[in-house]
Formats: sequence, structure tokens, C-alpha cells
Amino acid sequence: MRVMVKIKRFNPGRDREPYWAEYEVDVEPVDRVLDALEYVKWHLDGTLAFRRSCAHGICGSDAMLINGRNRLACKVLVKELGARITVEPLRGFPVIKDLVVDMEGFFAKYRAIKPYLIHDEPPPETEWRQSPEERARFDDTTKCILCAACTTSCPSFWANGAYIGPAAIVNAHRFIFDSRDRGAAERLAVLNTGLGVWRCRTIFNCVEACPRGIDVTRAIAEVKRALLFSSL
Amino acid sequence: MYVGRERPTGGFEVFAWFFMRISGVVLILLVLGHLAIMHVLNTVDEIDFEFVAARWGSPFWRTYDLVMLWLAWLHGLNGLRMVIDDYVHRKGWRAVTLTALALVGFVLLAMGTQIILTFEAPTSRVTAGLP
Amino acid sequence: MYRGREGMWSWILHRVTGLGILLFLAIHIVDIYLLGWPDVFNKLLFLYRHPVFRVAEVFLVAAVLYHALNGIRILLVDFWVEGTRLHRQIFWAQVVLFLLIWIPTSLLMLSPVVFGR
Amino acid sequence: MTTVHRYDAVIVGAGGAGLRAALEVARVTPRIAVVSKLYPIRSHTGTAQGGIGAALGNMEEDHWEWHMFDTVKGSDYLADQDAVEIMCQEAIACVYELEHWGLPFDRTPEGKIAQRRFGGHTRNFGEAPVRRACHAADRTGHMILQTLYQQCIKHEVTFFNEFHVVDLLLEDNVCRGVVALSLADGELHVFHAKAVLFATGGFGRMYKVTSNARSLTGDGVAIALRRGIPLEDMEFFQFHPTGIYKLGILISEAARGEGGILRNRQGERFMERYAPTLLDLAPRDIISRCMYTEIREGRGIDGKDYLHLDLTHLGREVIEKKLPDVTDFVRTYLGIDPIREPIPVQPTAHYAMGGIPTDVRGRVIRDEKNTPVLGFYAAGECACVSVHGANRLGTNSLVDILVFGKLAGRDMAEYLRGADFAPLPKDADGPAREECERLLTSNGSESVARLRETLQREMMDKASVFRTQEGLEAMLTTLKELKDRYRRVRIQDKGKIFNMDLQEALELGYLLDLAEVTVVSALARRESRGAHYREDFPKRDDAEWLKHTLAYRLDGEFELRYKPVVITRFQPLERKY
Ligand SMILES: Cc1cc2nc3c(=O)[nH]c(=O)nc-3n(C[C@H](O)[C@H](O)[C@H](O)COP(=O)(O)OP(=O)(O)OC[C@H]3O[C@@H](n4cnc5c(N)ncnc54)[C@H](O)[C@@H]3O)c2cc1C
Ligand code: HEM
Ligand code: SF4
Ligand code: F3S
Ligand code: FES
Repeated sequence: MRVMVKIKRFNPGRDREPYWAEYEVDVEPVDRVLDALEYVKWHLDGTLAFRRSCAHGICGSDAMLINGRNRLACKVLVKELGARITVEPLRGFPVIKDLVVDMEGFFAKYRAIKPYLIHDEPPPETEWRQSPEERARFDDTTKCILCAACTTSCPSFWANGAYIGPAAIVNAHRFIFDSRDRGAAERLAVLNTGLGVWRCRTIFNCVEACPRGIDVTRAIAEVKRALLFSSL
Repeated sequence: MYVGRERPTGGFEVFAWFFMRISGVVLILLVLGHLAIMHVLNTVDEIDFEFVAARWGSPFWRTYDLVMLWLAWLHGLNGLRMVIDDYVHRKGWRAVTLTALALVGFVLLAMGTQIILTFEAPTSRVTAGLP
Repeated sequence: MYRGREGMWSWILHRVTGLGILLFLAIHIVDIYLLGWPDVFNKLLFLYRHPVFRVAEVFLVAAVLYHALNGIRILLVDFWVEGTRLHRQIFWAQVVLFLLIWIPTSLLMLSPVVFGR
Repeated sequence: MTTVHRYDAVIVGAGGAGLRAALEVARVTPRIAVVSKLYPIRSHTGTAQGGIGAALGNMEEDHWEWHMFDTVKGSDYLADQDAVEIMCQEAIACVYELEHWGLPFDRTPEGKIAQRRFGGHTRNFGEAPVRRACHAADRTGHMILQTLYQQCIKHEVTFFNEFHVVDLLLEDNVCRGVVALSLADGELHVFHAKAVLFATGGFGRMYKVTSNARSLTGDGVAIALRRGIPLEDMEFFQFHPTGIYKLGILISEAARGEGGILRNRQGERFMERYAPTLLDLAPRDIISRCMYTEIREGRGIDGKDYLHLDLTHLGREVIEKKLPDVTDFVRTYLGIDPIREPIPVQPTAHYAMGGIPTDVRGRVIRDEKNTPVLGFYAAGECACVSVHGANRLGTNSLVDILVFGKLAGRDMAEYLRGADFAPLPKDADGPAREECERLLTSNGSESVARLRETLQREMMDKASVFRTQEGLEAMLTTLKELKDRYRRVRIQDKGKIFNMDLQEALELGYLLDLAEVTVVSALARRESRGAHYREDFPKRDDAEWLKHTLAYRLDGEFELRYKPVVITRFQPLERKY
């Protein structure tokens, strides 16, 4: 199967403006977009840069804008896309080169919500007990691989890059609703601002973008409700 | 969920968010009712000074309109504030637009309120045949 | 262009209709304020009776109706546990409901203009 | 110009082993840096699926001695039993510690950590499978990596992300730091340190079909070799039985732990013939070999080189709840629904048992007398303690990275107290700069991608599950050629910013070196043990070969030495399951 891969390229060391480059690639229908990119890299143009590692949707390296939607390149098969594939870097982050974006700001927001269990009491000899129901309460948000597909698909984030973004909220949710955690108050305080959860306008692009199938908007809604009910 | 320490409570944004929802629910009834009466069951052909005057003869409709005005206006203004918040980033511009919003918002709200509260129907012109 | 789906489009529409209604409301406040000057008020009424406004009025109703229905969807998403899972279905239900209400209403509203009642 | 950083301790690699060690060192000094070529949470530990083994006995009776026995037997008696003993004891504390740090394990109805069966793990010294693998669905590694990274954030560990380490500064048996290439801007950085720990992971990328990430190119192991450190037991490379056909993506052993069955083209559960007690939960080396035997004897599906992993009898509930990610992989990449159809699988290169030799305190040793290199540590898949011997049991790698990450970190912390900064060598970054320059300016005609493809294909062919003298010798010749051609490789990207081309060329260099050691060690070992199966020497030979290989490369020539296996509790027996 012959496909045309159109890649938005930019090398700040050399180019003044981003530009589109087109490559013709022979692929198997069951190949991933990542395979197509690697084909370009290995056989057509060695200067192309992108991130990838696990190649099966677990490490979160290769989120990018593929045919108008944020996807992991290693999790979309080319047969889903047809003969023209357009690839751009994630929106809203500075581009380092080609498809590689600067994620430092993204991780800073992740760190801001204190993404670690907060529990001051000394732990027991064995495990802290947690019922399967309590465990299920936050299961969905434990799956996050911090790929940033959600945050960079969110129009609210494009409009204002200072928005903490769905990924950070998802990770806050993971702890706020963990029965072992005692730090909910601190995290909720971080999220209770105009740049926190309240900037989410329930647009749902995040949910569609999430390669882990996390119901991001639901997590955000639960955090909003937690804040609302503790305020009432 | 276990609660360890004090939860953060309140804050303008929670309030604004909740207000948008509460006012929205109430507005569904008020605005749709209003539209139905003024623009569907009656049409602008029938509506004139007398029509309005007769309507405001009843305290019920005055209250109805007053509540609707406040809720819709504050709801809409806050909506516009959210939009400005999204798209206007430059400090100076923000200050300018938000101040303008507050000023225009206040003036129009005052105008609307004033007319609803102080409107006096010229008794002679109140005619029969109106609902 | 980001290829967002129902959620994104419904939000854009919600925003546009909200701002539209707000603009109308602002004008409406001013014109009602003119009730203080009955003659001016009645003179200006021709504006409201102009066919262009009559058509615009139909769209005003559409805007309010959409905004209201979508507002309900937002509320369901915010407060009903199944809301986020079913938001797309709710959206399409809302579209159907919108058409069911809006089309007859528009006919009702426009009939005087079209048929002179 | 080259930036010089100074930290008490530098940890290279931010997978499970590196992060666990960092947390230990961070207890005593804040002057610690973790240098990683990937963002920490992108590390391969995150892909580990099935579980982490520890004899908690939450679901049924279990003891660390049983765990130890299984590990030793699984290793085909090549593991050092003192190390295994420590690992199996410490595993329990390590798992609880993770739980206290917030790891969201699945739970039993009483709220304890849930456990499942896994290959080779048995009750009462081999009687029947036991539930020992602690898990969080099939995302255990993901949760471990996240939890450790979260703790590092909490303790404000300093990270240098996307810094590719290219050289180790080692002189007079004292480690002085590392040199790293910053990917974002292409500059070299020297990290001057009192102690360095390598936790750079495995090198499955030298094979064509592998479960390993693109990044698993054995950098640390190869760099150590180049700096004169011998490599231990490199002939043992584990092939996991169930990789997705052609892609190599792993279908966790948990699938069989939950009851999945391997079938050949006749639909026969062929493991009944080979391992009547443990069946589909026999250790990996055995199953992989049986699968190849089935395929060779024409019982592959449609006569091709794959078999079926059948989960259809487990039902939707078990499959979707307990193996959600695996199910997703199969649906995404094969378009098959494992609830209704069997999954095409083939053995996939998975885990390096060999690596940088260390003692149980994580100190790198440089000879058969266990002489430690001062200030140089290694842990995780890149190290060889050796707890896995000739074949690792499932769930034991996660235990390994935690236990020996922790112990290495602890020893480092101790060492830092007494040690001072040894002076940097003159022109510390010289060799690294030279290598990068050479690659960047070389005007040859060879392509990195083509060389790598050839390497991977040939290794798969000649040095994977079945090995022979001729095959290995042919491979050695191929490798000589490939290395020769590597000298003439040409890089297209001459820029500085995020030069993936340069990085891939460096990585290919490491793979070539490691493939060579693997083949040399395999050629010498004239017996079959664990994952190393010589068709020309199909029997295990304890009299001659119950010993660890140490492969040195001195001036380009290999020298093999051997060191004895530590045997404490369990005398070698024939391995039957
Ligand atoms: C698909 C799969 C499933 C598995 N499932 C299980 C399981 O269920 N149970 C189990 O016990 N084991 C399992 N394993 C094995 C286990 O996951 C790994 O062996 C273990 O995670 C290795 O951890 P590590 O910390 O040594 O290395 P990794 O997690 O691979 O980390 C290596 C680190 O080194 C860094 N690095 C590498 N080279 C350089 C360089 N040159 N410069 C700077 N940094 C560098 C990388 O950036 C990375 O941070 C599985 C393995 C795979 C592949
Ligand atoms: C009829 C009933 C109404 C309902 C149920 C309703 C509901 C809502 C809700 C829930 C929001 C919040 C959206 C969010 O937070 O993301 C909202 C926003 C908004 N509403 Fe309404 N509303 C109604 C009427 C009105 C009216 C009459 C106006 C105009 C005066 C208006 C103008 C706006 C504006 C401008 C926004 C902001 C849009 C945005 O931020 O995207 N609404 N509405
Ligand atoms: S929530 Fe989903 S899309 Fe967002 S960072 Fe996590 S895994 Fe990626
Ligand atoms: S797309 Fe954005 S607005 Fe909210 S629902 Fe998702 S974060
Ligand atoms: S490469 Fe790991 S998620 Fe795509």
C-alpha cells in the first residue's frame, strides 16, 4: 500500500518557518503510523526527528497530531487513515525540532498537583488495606501515561497555555480519590482557580484524544464536584 | 473519600461556575417562557407600548422580568468574562476589556432595573382587551 | 483545523449562541429603557416588525433554544455520573429535540410574514 | 563548550532500577542527579505487565524459601544462591514499601494486595502453581514506574532528561563520572561524581522480533565493556513464549497465569507432552523451545511459524478486567478479539540475563575474584548479580530492579560518606567528542538502518532460541563484517538539535558490541542450560559448565574467564516441570 506522508517540519537552527514535507512510503496496511515515520527516517530523510520508544502505546512518547487528531503514532494503523497521512507536532508546546516538542511546562504542571501519595501516619507492617471498591474508585486515572495528547487537544489550553490542563487534573484525581491519600485538600487548592479545573469547558476533545481510554472529562467533573460540595 | 485536612472552600470561580448552572436552570423556564409569550404566542405585531404597559400592570410580570433580567444579564456577563479570560492575555488589554465589561454591565443592568421598577403606566392608556 | 467531535462543536455553538443572545439582550435592555419615552418607543417598533427582524427573531429563538438544551446537556455532564459516557448520545438527542421544537415554532412565527396571517 | 556538573552521585537510567536507587541515595544527599536518555516515565519498566513476585501469602500459603527454590530451579541452577536468597527475602519488604508509596495494587476482598499465578512459581518446592505475582491489572510495571517517579518528585531528585550517556570516566579502578550528550541542543556535558550507577536496561533490540522498546540498546553495558569491565553470562538471552506474531509485542505470562492455553495447528494443548505438571506455566525457556519444536515439526498454525494462545474459554469478564491492556493490544494491532478468537503468537526476544557483573551490594566487579570497581555501581536489567542465572522467571525482574536498586543505592550512600571526588581525567570528554565527530563527519556509504536490520535478522536466525556451532561461527563472521561496515556508516543529519540520527548510530554501535559478546560467550559454552540451547550439546553439563562466564574485551580481542556459582541451599537437580 502506497501512502503519502505529509509532515510538518521545523528545525529552529536552520528554518525560519515551519514547512510541509511530503514523502511517498510503501507500507503494509497493518503498519502503524510510527512504522511509516521510521521508514521515512531510515530510508528517505535521516534528518527527521520524533520521539518514540515502546512502540505499543505504553510509554507515551509519540503523541502527535495525525490527520487532525491527537494520537499516538504507534497506536494508529495506516489502514485507518487512507492514502494521505498528515503529521504535525502537538499544539501549544514550543517545537524543539520537527515532531519533538518541549514538554517541560507540561511536566511542571504535573508536579504542581503533588502527584505522590500524601500520608503522614506511619505505615503498617504490611499493606494499607483498601477494598476492591475503594481501589476501583480511581482505577481509570491510574492508567495515564502522561503523553499530553489530552492537554494539547483542548481548545481551552490552546486559548490559554497557562491552563493546568486535563492531564494534570487526571493525575490529581488519581490521588484525591485514593482512600489512602490525605492530601486532597492541598491538591484541590491548586485546582480551585480560574486556571485550574474551572477553565475546563467540558469540550471532550481530551477524552477522544486519550490513547488510554480514560474518561478525562468525568475525572474533571468529579474534581469539580468535590470542590463544589466542600464549598456549599 | 477520606478527608485529611481542611478542604479549600469557596472562591470566586466555584461560585461563578455554580451560578452559571443555577441561573441556567432557572433561565430555561424564564427565558423560554418569555420567548413563548412574547415572540410565538404573541408576535411583535401585537407588541407595543400598551402591551408592555398592561403587562407591567401586574406585579407578577414585573418580578418575572426583573428576575429574568438579572439572571440573564449576570449569566451572560460572566459568560463574556470567561470568553475574555480565554482569549485576552495581554495585561493591559485585559484590564481595559474587563473594566469596560464591568462598566457597560453595570450601566445596562441599572437601566433595565430602573425601567422595570419605576415604570408607571399612564393609567388612562391602560386599555381593555389585553391579557 | 483540529478534528474535534460532538463535544467541540457543541461548545463552539454554545459559545456563539451565548454571545449572540447576550448581544441581543443588551440591545433589548436599551429598547425597553425607551419605554420611558412612549412615543419614541412606538416609533422604533417598526424595526421589530421589519421582515429582516422577523427572520432574525427565528434565529434568536434557535439560539436560545440550542443554548438552553445544550445547557441541560452540560448540567448532565457535570452532575450525572453517566453524563460523560453518554454525552454524545445526549447531544444527538438534543439535536432531535431542537429540531422538533424549533421547526414548528419557526413556522408558527413566520406564518404572519409569509402568509400575512 | 562542554559544561561540567558536579554531583555526589550520578544515576544513569530512570527505569525502575535507577529510580529506586535514586530514592535510596536521596536519603543521604540532595546532590544527586539522574541522567536519562528518555523522560523517566518513558522507560521500559513501564511496559512490564504481569506482576512482581513476592511471597506475601495473601491468597494462599507461601514462603520466600519456596520463591527462592523456584528462582534457582528456574535459573537452571546458574543463579548465585546467596543473591537469590536476599532477593526473595527483600522482595516482600519492597512490595510493601511500594504499596506505602501509593502503588495501586489490585486487591483481595479483604483489602490485601492481590496475587496471581505465574510461570515457574510453585508451592512447596515444585508441587503446583502458587499465586505469588502481585499485580495491578496487566499494568504492574506502569504503576511501579509511576510510583517511583512520583516519590522522586516528592523528594526533589534532580533529573537530566533526554541526556544520552556516551562515556564512563573510569581510571585506575576508580569511577569519576560520565559524559552525556544533551539531545535538545547536541552539547556534551561532563558529570563529575564520586559514584556512578548504571541502570540502563536491556538490549533486546539486537533481535528482529522483540518485546523491547526502541531504546533498549544496551548502552550502559556496552560502555562498561569498552571501559574494560567484563560482561557476565551474556550467552543467556530470554525469549518470551508469547509475543504477538511478527510484531513481538508482549502478551504477558499473566494471560496464561489466568488460565490461557497454548495450542498448535491441531488445536492440541501441546505443553501436556512437555511439562505435565506446570503445563503452560512452565518456565519461559522451556516453553519457547517447545514452541519452536512444534513449529519445526510442522504443527505451527497453517504450517507457519506461529502458534495460538487461546483465551476464549476465560470469558469476557476475566479478559477485560484482568488483562485490559493485552486485550487492547490484540484488538488494535491484529484486529482480533481475544474473547472470541485465539491470538497468534511466537517467541519474542525479551530479557537479558547477562550484563555488568555486580556483587549483592550492587558494586560492579571486575574479575572472577569479585574485586569491586570503586564508585561504580550497576542495577536492573543491565546488571548481572546473578539472580536469574540461565533463565529468569516471570515477575523476578521487577523484584530484581527494586531489591538491587535499593541495595545498590544504599551501598552508594554509604560509599559517598567516605569517598571524595577523584579528579577528572584530562580531556574528560575527548573520546566521546571524537566518536560523535567521527560519526557526524564520516563520508561512508553505509546506512545505520540497513546494518541494524541485518544484525537483527541474523541474530534471530543464528543466536536465538536454538544455537549451533556453525550458526554461531557464521554469526561471528557476519558480525566482523557488520562492524567493519559500521566504520563507514554515514549520518544524514549533521545538525545539533535533537539529532536522532546520531543517537541511532551510537546505539547501533552498542548493539554490535553486545551481539559479539553474546555470540562469543555462546560459542564457548558447550552445553545447554536455561535459555542457552545448543543443538550440538543438548544436555546440561554441571561438571564442566556450572560456572559464570566473564567476557573481557581487551584491545579488540575477547578473553573469556569463568567464576564459580554460589550454591548454598539447593544442589543442582535435573529440571522437570
Ligand atoms: C514487555 C515487557 C513486559 C515485562 N513484564 C515483566 C513482568 O511482568 N514482571 C517482571 O518482573 N519483569 C517484566 N519485564 C522485565 C522488566 O520490565 C525489565 O527487565 C525491567 O523493567 C528493567 O528495568 P531497568 O530499570 O533495568 O531498565 P529500564 O526500565 O529499561 O530503564 C532503562 C533506563 O535507562 C536509560 N538509558 C538507557 N541508555 C541510556 C543512555 N545511554 N544514557 C542515559 N540513559 C540511558 C533509559 O532512558 C531508561 O530510563 C518485562 C519486560 C518487557 C519488555
Ligand atoms: C436558557 C437557559 C440557559 C441555560 C440553561 C444556560 C446555560 C449555560 C451554561 C451551563 C453555561 C456555562 C458553560 C460552561 O461553563 O462551560 C453557559 C454559558 C454562557 N451562557 Fe448561558 N444559559 C442560558 C441562557 C443564557 C442567556 C439568556 C444568555 C445571554 C444573556 C447566555 C449567555 C451565555 C454565555 C455568553 C455563556 C458563556 C459561553 C462560553 O463560555 O462558552 N446564556 N450557559
Ligand atoms: S490522560 Fe490520557 S491523553 Fe492525557 S496524558 Fe494521560 S494518557 Fe495521555
Ligand atoms: S478538552 Fe478541555 S475543556 Fe475540558 S473536557 Fe477536555 S479539558
Ligand atoms: S512509542 Fe511508546 S507510546 Fe508510542
